[in-house]
Parts: sequence; C-alpha cells; structure tokens
Amino acid sequence: MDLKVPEQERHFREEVRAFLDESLTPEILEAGRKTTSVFAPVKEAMAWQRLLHAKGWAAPHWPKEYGGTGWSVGQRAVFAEELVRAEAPPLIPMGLQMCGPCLIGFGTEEQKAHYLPRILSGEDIWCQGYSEPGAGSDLASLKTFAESDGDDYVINGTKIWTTYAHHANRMFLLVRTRRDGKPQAGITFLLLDMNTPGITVEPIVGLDEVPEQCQVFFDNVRVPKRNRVGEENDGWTVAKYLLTFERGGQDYAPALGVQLQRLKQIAARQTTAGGGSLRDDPVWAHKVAACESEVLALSFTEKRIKSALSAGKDPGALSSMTKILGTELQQRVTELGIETLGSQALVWQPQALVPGGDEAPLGPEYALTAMASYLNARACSIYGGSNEVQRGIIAKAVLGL
Amino acid sequence: MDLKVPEQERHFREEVRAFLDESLTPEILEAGRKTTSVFAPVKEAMAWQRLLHAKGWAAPHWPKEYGGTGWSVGQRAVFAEELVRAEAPPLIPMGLQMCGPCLIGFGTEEQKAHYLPRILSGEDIWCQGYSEPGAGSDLASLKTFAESDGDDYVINGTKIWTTYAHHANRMFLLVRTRRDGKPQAGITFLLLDMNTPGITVEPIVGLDEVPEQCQVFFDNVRVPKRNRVGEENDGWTVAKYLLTFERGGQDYAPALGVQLQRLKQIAARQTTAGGGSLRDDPVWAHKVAACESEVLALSFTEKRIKSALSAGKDPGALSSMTKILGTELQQRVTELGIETLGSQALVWQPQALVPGGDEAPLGPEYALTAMASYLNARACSIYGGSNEVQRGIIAKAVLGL
Amino acid sequence: MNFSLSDEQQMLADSARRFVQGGYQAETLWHQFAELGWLALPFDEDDGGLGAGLVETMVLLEELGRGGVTTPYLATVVLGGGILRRADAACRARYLPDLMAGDLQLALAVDEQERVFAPENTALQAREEGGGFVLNGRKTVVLNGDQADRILVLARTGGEPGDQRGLSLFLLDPHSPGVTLTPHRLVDGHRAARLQLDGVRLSADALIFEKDAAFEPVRQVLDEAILALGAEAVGALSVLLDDTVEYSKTRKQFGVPIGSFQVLQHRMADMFMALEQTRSLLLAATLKTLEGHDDARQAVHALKARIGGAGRHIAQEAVQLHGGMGMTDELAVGRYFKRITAMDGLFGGADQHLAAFARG
Amino acid sequence: MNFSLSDEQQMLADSARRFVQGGYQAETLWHQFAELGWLALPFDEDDGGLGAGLVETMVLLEELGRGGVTTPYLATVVLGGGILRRADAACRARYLPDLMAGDLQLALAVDEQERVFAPENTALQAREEGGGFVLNGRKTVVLNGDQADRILVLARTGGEPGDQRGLSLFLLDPHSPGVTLTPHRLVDGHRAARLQLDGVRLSADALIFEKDAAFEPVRQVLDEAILALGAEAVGALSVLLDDTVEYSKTRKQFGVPIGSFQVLQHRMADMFMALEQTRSLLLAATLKTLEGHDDARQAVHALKARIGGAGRHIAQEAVQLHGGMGMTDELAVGRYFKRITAMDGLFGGADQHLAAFARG
Repeated sequence: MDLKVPEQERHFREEVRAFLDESLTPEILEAGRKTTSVFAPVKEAMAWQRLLHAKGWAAPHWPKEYGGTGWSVGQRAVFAEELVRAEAPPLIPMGLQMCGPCLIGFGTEEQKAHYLPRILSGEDIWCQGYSEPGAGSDLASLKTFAESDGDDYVINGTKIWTTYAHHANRMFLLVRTRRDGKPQAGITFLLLDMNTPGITVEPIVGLDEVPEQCQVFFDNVRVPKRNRVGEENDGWTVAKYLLTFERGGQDYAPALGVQLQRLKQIAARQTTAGGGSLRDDPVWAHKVAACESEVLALSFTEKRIKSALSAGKDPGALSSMTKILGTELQQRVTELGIETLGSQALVWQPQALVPGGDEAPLGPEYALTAMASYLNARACSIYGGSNEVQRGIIAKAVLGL
Repeated sequence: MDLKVPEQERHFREEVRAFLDESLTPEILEAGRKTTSVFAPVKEAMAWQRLLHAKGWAAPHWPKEYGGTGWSVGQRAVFAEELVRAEAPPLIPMGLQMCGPCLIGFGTEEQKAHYLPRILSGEDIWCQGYSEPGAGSDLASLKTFAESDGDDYVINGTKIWTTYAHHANRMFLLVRTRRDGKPQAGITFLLLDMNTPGITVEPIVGLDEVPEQCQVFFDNVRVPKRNRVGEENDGWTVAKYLLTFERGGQDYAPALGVQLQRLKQIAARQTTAGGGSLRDDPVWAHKVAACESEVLALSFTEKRIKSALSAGKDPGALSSMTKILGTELQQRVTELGIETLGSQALVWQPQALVPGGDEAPLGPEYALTAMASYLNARACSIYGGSNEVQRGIIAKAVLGL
Repeated sequence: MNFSLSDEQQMLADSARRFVQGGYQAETLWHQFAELGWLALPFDEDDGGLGAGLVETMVLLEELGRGGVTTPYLATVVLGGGILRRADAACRARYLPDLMAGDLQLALAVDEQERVFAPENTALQAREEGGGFVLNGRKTVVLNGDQADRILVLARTGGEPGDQRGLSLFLLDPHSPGVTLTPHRLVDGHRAARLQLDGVRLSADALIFEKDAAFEPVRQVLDEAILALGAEAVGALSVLLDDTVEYSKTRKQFGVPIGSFQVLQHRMADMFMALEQTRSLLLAATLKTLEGHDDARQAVHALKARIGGAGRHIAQEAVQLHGGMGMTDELAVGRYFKRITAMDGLFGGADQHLAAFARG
Repeated sequence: MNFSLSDEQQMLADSARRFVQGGYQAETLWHQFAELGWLALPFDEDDGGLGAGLVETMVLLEELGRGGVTTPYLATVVLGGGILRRADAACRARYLPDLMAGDLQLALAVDEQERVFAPENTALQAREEGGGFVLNGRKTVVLNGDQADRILVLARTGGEPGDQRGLSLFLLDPHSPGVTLTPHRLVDGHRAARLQLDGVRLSADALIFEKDAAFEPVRQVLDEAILALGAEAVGALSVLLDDTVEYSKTRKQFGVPIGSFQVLQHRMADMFMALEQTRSLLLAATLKTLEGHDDARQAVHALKARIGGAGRHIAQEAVQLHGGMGMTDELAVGRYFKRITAMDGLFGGADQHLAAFARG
C-alpha cells in the first residue's frame, strides 16, 4: 500500500502541462471559463478537439489501434487532472465517450473504418437518442419503433433530452424493433444521419435559458440496415456495454477541487459588515471545509477505483457511488458559489456567457457563471440514470436487497 | 390575527408559578433534573402526581366531571410550559394520558367509577400492552389471543416494549378475539390486574442500561369480561380514539427551548484552546441557532394547532408533523449536548443518575445526564408510531398520495 | 392568541387570488394594483392610505407569490413606500399620492458590489459641500432601479464601512447629472439596475432622515421587506409542493405513478413540513414585529434564514421530482425555482441571518 | 499508487479476524495479543519490535473494531507506546520489553475537565523545584488510567493554556504520593480514570522529552491515535451496516421484509457510501502520514471529523432501522453504537477537527 507516483507519470505530467500551455488558445480558454455545464460551447470544444487530435490525444481511453494513446490508467488520470487544472473546456462526450466505444465493441469493420476517424477528427458531431417522453431512467419502456422494410428500417416516434441534437450531424439511438416478448429484448441500436428526411429537431430551453437539450421527432425516417450496430433486437447488449465501458471512467474530484479553490479566492474579495473577508468567516469556512473533506474522500474513492482497474479487478459498486457523490457535491459546490456571491449572483446576463460575445459583464467576470452553473447542475442528479436509480442499484447489487 | 395573551392567562401563569415554587420538593426536583427519558423515575413521579392531585391539577385535560380542571386550551399550555420551566419530572402518561381518556370515552359507568379516581390519585400504575414482537408500528398484525370462556377471557401470547410493566399493577391491552375476517376487526380492548396468575414480566435493558421497557408473557391469564372496554372485536375503535384524543395534546417546543438554554450555559463553561468559551465559537453558535430557529418555528406550529383547537377546528396534519419534528429536534438537541461536553459526556455513571442515590458525579452534575439522554432519545423516532409511519400518514392524509 | 384572518383580510386574500388566477394584463398590472387599493395598503389614512398593517401585506404577498406575479411591489411599496411613510409630512404629501395612484415608482439602493449585504456595510460617499451633498460611488442590484422615478440612496456621511452611525439616505432623481443607470435582469425575471454616481450634487432637502441617522429606519424597512419576501416565499413554495404532488400522481415510471414510491412520498412529506414551518416563522415574525415584541428582530432573522434553507430544500426537491421536465423553462416549477433562489440572495443570505440570530 | 495489502499484511488481517471470531478469553486477551506479536508491531526492530508501520496497525485495528473487542491497545500501544518509541534509548530499553511482553500497561493523560480537548489547552501545572518538578492539578478521562502501570502526564511548565510552547511530558508511577486515581467506565465499556495530582514530586528523569517541547511529539502520537481510531471505526461501522442489511432482510412488517421498502434501501445505500468514504479518508490519512506528505495532518483532521459525522449517521440509522430491538443492550448494534458514539468524544470532536481542517 502506497501513494507513490511512478517516475514515468511525473515526467508525463510535465509533458502534458507543456503541451497545454502552448496549445490552449485564448478563445478556447474563454470558453473553458464560461462553461457552466458538462457540455462546453460547441464551436470552441470542437476547435480544442482538433488540436488534441493533431497531437493524437483526443481519445486516450480508446485502444491504440483505433487512435487511442496506449496510456496507463495513471497517465489517463494525470491527463484528466491537468485538463481540469488548465480550465480547458471539456470535449463533447457523445462521440468520443459513447458512440466510439460502442462501435469499437460491436461495430462492423466497415462501420469502424468509416466512423471512428470522423469521431476523432471532429468531422462528425454525435448525439444520443435514448430517453423518450415518459421513459426517463426507465429505458426498457421506450416506444420509438423501427419497422423493417427491405434493406431499411423506417423509424417513427420521438426522443427527448437529446443533448446537442441541434448541433449534431449524427445520432446513435435505441429503437424498438419488436412489440412482443420482454421489453428489453426487442431493442435495436442504430446510427443515423441527422440530415435524413423526416427528422425534426426542437430545442428545449433550460432553466438557464440555454437550449442544450432537444426533442427529436421521427416521421418515417429511413435508416439503412447496415447502420445497425450489433444484432437486431439485441441493442440492449450494446447499450449495457457502454455503461460498463464508462464505469470508473469519470473522476469528479479533480474538477471539484479546482472549483473549491476558486471559491476561496472569490470569498477573499467579499467584504463582510464586520470588515473582514468572507473567506475568514468561520461559518463560511466550515461549510467549505465540509465540502473539501468530502472531495478529499471522493478523490481517494476514485483512486481506489483506478487501483482496482490497474490490477485488472472490477471496482464493483464504488463506481456507482462516485456518480451519486460526484454529482451531489457538484450541486453543493454550485450552491456555495451563489451563497458566496450573494446578490451579485442574481445579475442575469446569459449573452455575456457566450464566448467571444460582445456583452460585457456588469460585475466581476467570476460572478458571471455562478448562477448558470447552479441552475445547470440541478440536472446532474437526474440524467445518466437518476440518483434515485443509482441508489437502487447500490441497494440491489452491493447490499443484496 | 394576534399574539395577545388574555389577562386571565397571565394571572393564571403567576398562580401556577407560585404553586410550583412552594410544592416541588428537592427530591422531586432532583428526579426532574435526572430524568433522561420521557418516563421519569417512578417513585418521585408518583410523589409529584399525588401533590398535583391534592391541588386538583393531575389531569387538566380530562372533563371536569371526572376530575379535570376545566381550563382553556391556553391555560393548559401555560401549565405545561411552567412545569417544563420548573424542571418538574413529567408524570407517567399511561394512566392519565392513555387509559383514562379511553375509559372516559368508552368505559362503563362502573369502570369509570372504579378506575378513574385510582388513576388520578396514583393508586394504580398502568402500563400499555400494544406492541408485540414482529408487530411494531403495525398493530393490526398482533397475535396475542383472548379465548372466550364463560365470563372470562383466557389470554395467551406476549407483549413487548411495555414501558414500566415491572412498576405497574394494571395493564390496558389489545388482544385478538377472532382469527378470521379483516385483521383490525377482531381486536378487543381489555383491562387487567398485573397480579393475575400466568403473567410474567421480563425487563429489557436499554442502551442506557436502564430497564425501562419490558416484555410481558401471558400463559392462560384469566380476565373477567367486565374488564372489556367497548364491544368485543371493536377494540380498534377504542385504540383509534386514543390517538384522536392525543392529537395536539403534546407540545415539544417549550421543553426544547429550556434544554437549549441549558446547553448555552454549559457551553459557556467549556474553554477552547483559543482561550474563549465554546459558547462564543461561531460554528457552535451557528448549529445551536439553527436548532433554536427550528424550535421557534415549531412553537408557532404548536400555537397554530392550539388556535385551531380553541376555535373548534381540526388542526389536521399539523399534529402528525409535530411528532416528527419534535422528536427529531429532541434527538438533535441531545446530540448537541454530547458534542458540547466532548469527552466529559463519555464518563458513564448510571448509578449516579438514580435520584437520592449515593454515587457522586465524577464531573459537573450537568454532564451526568447528557449521554443517557442522547441514548434514550434514539427511541423517540421509533415509538408512538415510528417517524417513517408518520411520514406515510402525511403523504396519504395530507398530500393524497 | 389568534391566527384567523378577519373578514376584511379574508376578502383581500380572495380578491388577490382571483386577480392572479384571472389572467391579468402584465402591461396594465400596476394601475390595476392601484385601482384595487393595493398600493395604498400600508400608508396612514391621514396620508390618504388604507392604514392596513403587516398582516394585510402578508396576505397580499402570499397570493402574489402563489400567482408567480413579477411586480415592483416590493421595491416601490414595501421598500420605497416603507421609507417614505417614515419621512416628514412634506415628503409624504409630495410623493405618496402619486405612488398610491400607480404613477410613481421607487427603488432603494443599499447593495454594493463585493460587499456582503448589510446597510452598515455601505461605502458610497456623500460629501457635504456648499450646503448640499456630492455623491460618488456605485450601487449594485438596485431592484426596480431601471423603472424608478426616484431612487433612495443609502450613503456614508461619516464613519467607516461597518459603522451603523454615519449613514444618510438621499432621494435621487435618476435623471440628475452624473447618474449612470445600467439596467439588467435578475435570474428570476425581476428588473434591476447598476447605479453609478459620479459627482452627483444634491441639495440638503434630498436628505430623507436626519444626517448620519438613516441606519435604524432603513433596517426597519428592510425587516418589513423580509416579511413581505417571506409571505411571497410561502405562496411560491406552496405552488412548488402542490405541483410536485400533482405531477407525481400522473407521471408514471416502471408502470406506476411515481407518487406511489415510498421514497418520494417521504420526501414530499418533508417538503410539506418545511413549508409549514416556514409559514409558522412568517406568522411569528410578522405578528411579533407588528406588536413590537422584544424578540421581533430575532424572528425576522430566523424567517430570512429559513426562506433560504427551506426554500432551497423545497425548490430543489420540486425540480428533482419533476425529472428532466423540471429543468426546462416550460413548466411553472422552473420559474418558481428561480424566484425562490433569488430570494436567498436578497437582503443577506441564510447564513448571515442565522449568524445574526445566534448573536441574539 | 497501490491499495493492495502485502502478503504479510493480509496474513495479519486474516489472523486478527480469526482471533476475534474464535471466542477468545477476555481475561487472557492481553497476553494472547503479546504472543501474537501485536504488542510489538509498531516498535523498531532495534528495540525488539516488529518494525511494522501504520498500515499494519490499521489492518489490526480494523479487525478489532469489527470484532467489537474492548482492549487497552489504543491506550497502551498506540498512545503510550507511541510516546515511548519517540523517547530516548534508555527509556525505550527500560519499558518497551515489558510493554511488548504484555506486562506493562500505559495511559496518556491530556484531557482536562471543562477544557475542550487539545494538548495546547493543558492547564495542569508542573513547577520546577529542587532539580525536580512538583505537579498539581487534575486530568480527566484518562483512558486505561485505572490499569496503567505508568501514566504519561502532559503538564504546563511554561506559558499559558493555549500556548503550544511550555508543555512537558512526565512519566508518572500512579502509586506515587499525592496521586489519587478514581476509576470509572466510559459509555462504550472502556475503562478510564480521573487523575488528581496534589503536590506530586517527580525527579528530572521523569521528563520524557525536552522541557517545554512536548507539544509536537504528543500531537504526532495523537494523530496516530486518530488513525487507529479511524481503522477501528471502519471495522465497527461495517458491522453496523452488515447487521442492518441482514436484519432488514429477515424482519417483516406489513407482510414483507422491511429491506424491500425503497425508503430503507436508499437509506442503506447512503450508509454504504458513508462507510466507503470513511474508508477512503482512512487510507488517505494513513498513507499520507506514513509517507510524510505535506497535507497529512489535514487528512487526519478530515478523518476525525468524518468518524464523528459518518459514524453518527451510520450508527443512528442502524438503530433506527432495527426499531425497538436496536435500543436494547441485547443486540450487537447497541454496543457498536455506543463505541462509535464514544469515538467522536475522544481527541476532539468533529467540529473541532473540521475547523482545524478549514484553517489548513
């Protein structure tokens, strides 16, 4: 048992830092600072992906043969930490994190050869068609139907909470291809071109007034059967693989740590009626410390997951736990953000949040993102399998209830 | 809308204070200070009841014809507040609060004439036989059976969590008198003499090492049918009436307020490493303030209940709510108690808690009760219908879920 | 002790509820308020008002909160009007009739950027010069500042930030030379402005109270604003609870209404209790203030802390239980969520008021 | 980075688990510990010890915690032994062999009544006189104080309570004139004593470290005690969780096992997460301390705060979910509940350590 960092990883960290210092443009950094969601502004995020792709670093977690880096678990963690520290905007995950791994696992050689390079280069922007109205965390109940018609499927139905559908040119989606039998058994995984006739995309305006999500309607949309991933009626296997692949993939603690440091800097500038700074207020400091110590614990839970993965072990339920704790801490940190700023957090300037836009912030720049981050973060305990569903998973899978 | 106190109530408060000042003996007050449960030490509690009975104040909530006081809702609240302020030990509730009202509502004239005066005077000490092993908050599933045999019932079975059964000479209990039909429909309400052959009482030692609860075993115990209250198989009606009668009966806020004041006095004596007192520690003060403001809110919720009762209205779910909030605050205040005392709270001297005992406290007297109170308070969210059951009642009765 | 509304109060509640349910016109809202007499509620009959008290304001604001109506009532009537009704007779005679007629809008400017909200934290300088005053500095988040015909500006004529002494209140015409107003929205849709004062000259009669003695009346008015906010919060929170309960009865998951899940039932029961405890503190704070109890300000602090705490609890649960739909701007729940969120940020947050409560 | 136990560490864990499950004899417990080598674990090989580190202590204490074994290990080996292994060679040679053989029990006396626990809060006076020292004052809640053959007493030889400088540590024979020991139990069944010193004369060689310089080594030893307590807590909390889960599978209410109620499932999932986060902090604090990281003490503060917070959460839920049975002294859950409760009261409570963590 030790916390020793291999010499190799320390050198690697320096290499990553040097690359980030020279590569991150002011535009990309502005987008990073103005990101108030897990989804960064699309233009700058894709520009950043192209720079990473040029270096060969766009998809560190992919197998090397498909364009991955061949890094160790530790190196991938270092890379992720440094991205967070540099305040780079996160890459859009639907292609790199979701569709790509599914294709690597279940795609035909033809599909892999066609799509994977376009995911890496950013030529294709993907969206994910899973949820439907009335089927949130309960995917097995989805209703969008794909009728077999010769070499095509003909899709009718609707998908909702489709992040960035209005920016995407591709969608991977789950459709029902059989009406009888067990609900999960009749689901098929398809790829489609968003320019296919019959698709309508309606953006949904969120609490933060940003149209991040969409509803997508399908009216006799034809998809060639060669765009099917895996077997017909076996899409559930592909979708589950994605969950397994994602497991332990995401660390929350590094970003939370950076956010808490930033929060302390902000509090240091808030003058209280007593004349001191809010940062020195014992009650404020106590709340932040409670959060920080929870993040410290989470960072070690995440290290335990990586240690298990490196040793080829299944980290088990620890990775379900990080989804709950990470998202709930994210919500708490954004709460502390608006508390710390007081009335300054209420000033609402969504236009000033657009990177490169011409509306100047009325207050200090750091006050600009707090409310939008708070509002957006309310979603993170809902999506990706709501935290209620996650708790149920722990109860069943770990506690055997 | 106003908070005005009628002139009459203000005079009444003075009258109560004067009576308490002159009547509470040092022995009774010691028992009050050493009470770490809702159940006070039996000897001193009964001594205090006799003094109150002599004044005619043992059962203010009973109808005047049976020995009640005829006070208004407001006067009863004043009386309860003053008892708490004076740190008088609480009276044992099984006779005065539970059995008495049932008899008043459903007893025969003979039962009322025989039992009510003995409840008031303290000649009889009652215990309550409701819960059974495996039937905690789910009374309808109780199994103790009373077989009809001529003029008697013959009881077999067992009751558990029977507070003070080892001190009591009487028990009121629910038994099953029919095995078929709906579970609630075959229950009968009986009174029995604890000296009846076939009864075995086994005290249960609690976390605080005090045998407050008992398990009671019935082996062919004969109870005359004239000891039945209400109709055979209709005991559920009597039991429910008790719940209705109790509604809005108990105020938690006055005692919580007194406890928080005492806590502040204790904290003022704790020196921190910084040299100040713990009471001046902002984080400590903040936690206590959170509790105090919750108690302030609760006190007005309780006032709203009394205002509704005075106006002849049903306070509805507000009274279910005070059980939850009152008990959870009680638990929080006892937590603050042990936190405030630190290691001093760990010193365990159960013998020193016995009123009139000869073991002296090793530390300050105020540190003696904190841990026992904390341990005992863990029960208050379990008994009287667990707080889980209470939340279910609010969801169903108020929210219509 | 009595918590029942009088007949008149009940009529006010009923008419307000009918009004907000009746599809009013946002454009003419303010003159409708005037016609209904609501703008005259808190002013003395001698000044042409209705002479109603804090209970009536509470009744009205709870209904406005329930209706989710965005109005300048807090800024103009409670804050601005609260100051003016404490001003001298000449000032009252000059401004109150227009206010009550709906022809005068007001704002109170206390807040300053990077200073935690508290009147004594004011730094903006008012220098005496030639029998008048010259004001320099900046006020931020001035509620209704962009629409106000007059802005009441809290400024420092003596002492240091942190001192209660040395604060003076000025009545400012926003069209005066040296005034720059930058309008903006708040997250809840309310209007506000940043107010920049560069060498703004005011005559001595712009002073509303005695020089250096504005702290106490301003604090009283802010207390009244917290009571009004509390009433609005109770109205808004009751909608968040009701909507969530209704939604949980219709929305199905895994084949059954989500309201049948015990976890959600218990969480809604907790929301109910948080709401009722907020209502109890609203009654406590309102009646104690009205009757001048010693511990009235303590109750106001407790109320403001609870608007933040219970408000966040109930509003967050409402969004979470609505799932993705709660995150959209389409349902009312999102609008109420943002209003409740904004309330904690106004007039000092929950921790600040709880700390004041702890100091006693 | 590696969180796997070495083969030796795994063997230690296995043997400890077998031992606590094997129905050991409480009377001979301590000599069995000696035979198993557990009393020699943390001491240098040069001193006749096993030269094991904090990880081995963690492994052992977690199993003792799981077994619910009440021992003087913390007092004698971790606290007393922790002091002695930092003492000079003569002192080590004189006492460590007996300690490791199970023939010498120790106690460390820091706590003083009505003073929040912190070594610098010490007031007990040691006055220099005639080349030696005279001690006057009282120590409270001296763990194992009634059984200890020697008591290490922290006393003030200079400065004021609150100063880190001016603290000295004395090795006291409890049979010395002027010593009054009053034994008592703690709520969790551990033994302790109140120690009253009235003009107790000690020679200069009773001083363990440099005069006035005991603060730093005592603080290091207290940090190690917190790590040991954390390991014991993780063991005890895992039993509380396991027992609760098992109980919920068998106990029926309304006709079904209570573990099928969604509310209780979610609450047990929360207990699980609280336990695993505690385990993560235990690893963080232990390994950072072992490897001498800059932020090791921060992690120790975080761990102690969490023993209090998560400990209370898990233990209270365990009792609540056991219903009335959880309130009795019959089930193990009650015993573990009291042990966890006691842990927060030792070596400073959760808030105190979180405040220290906040100060950084």
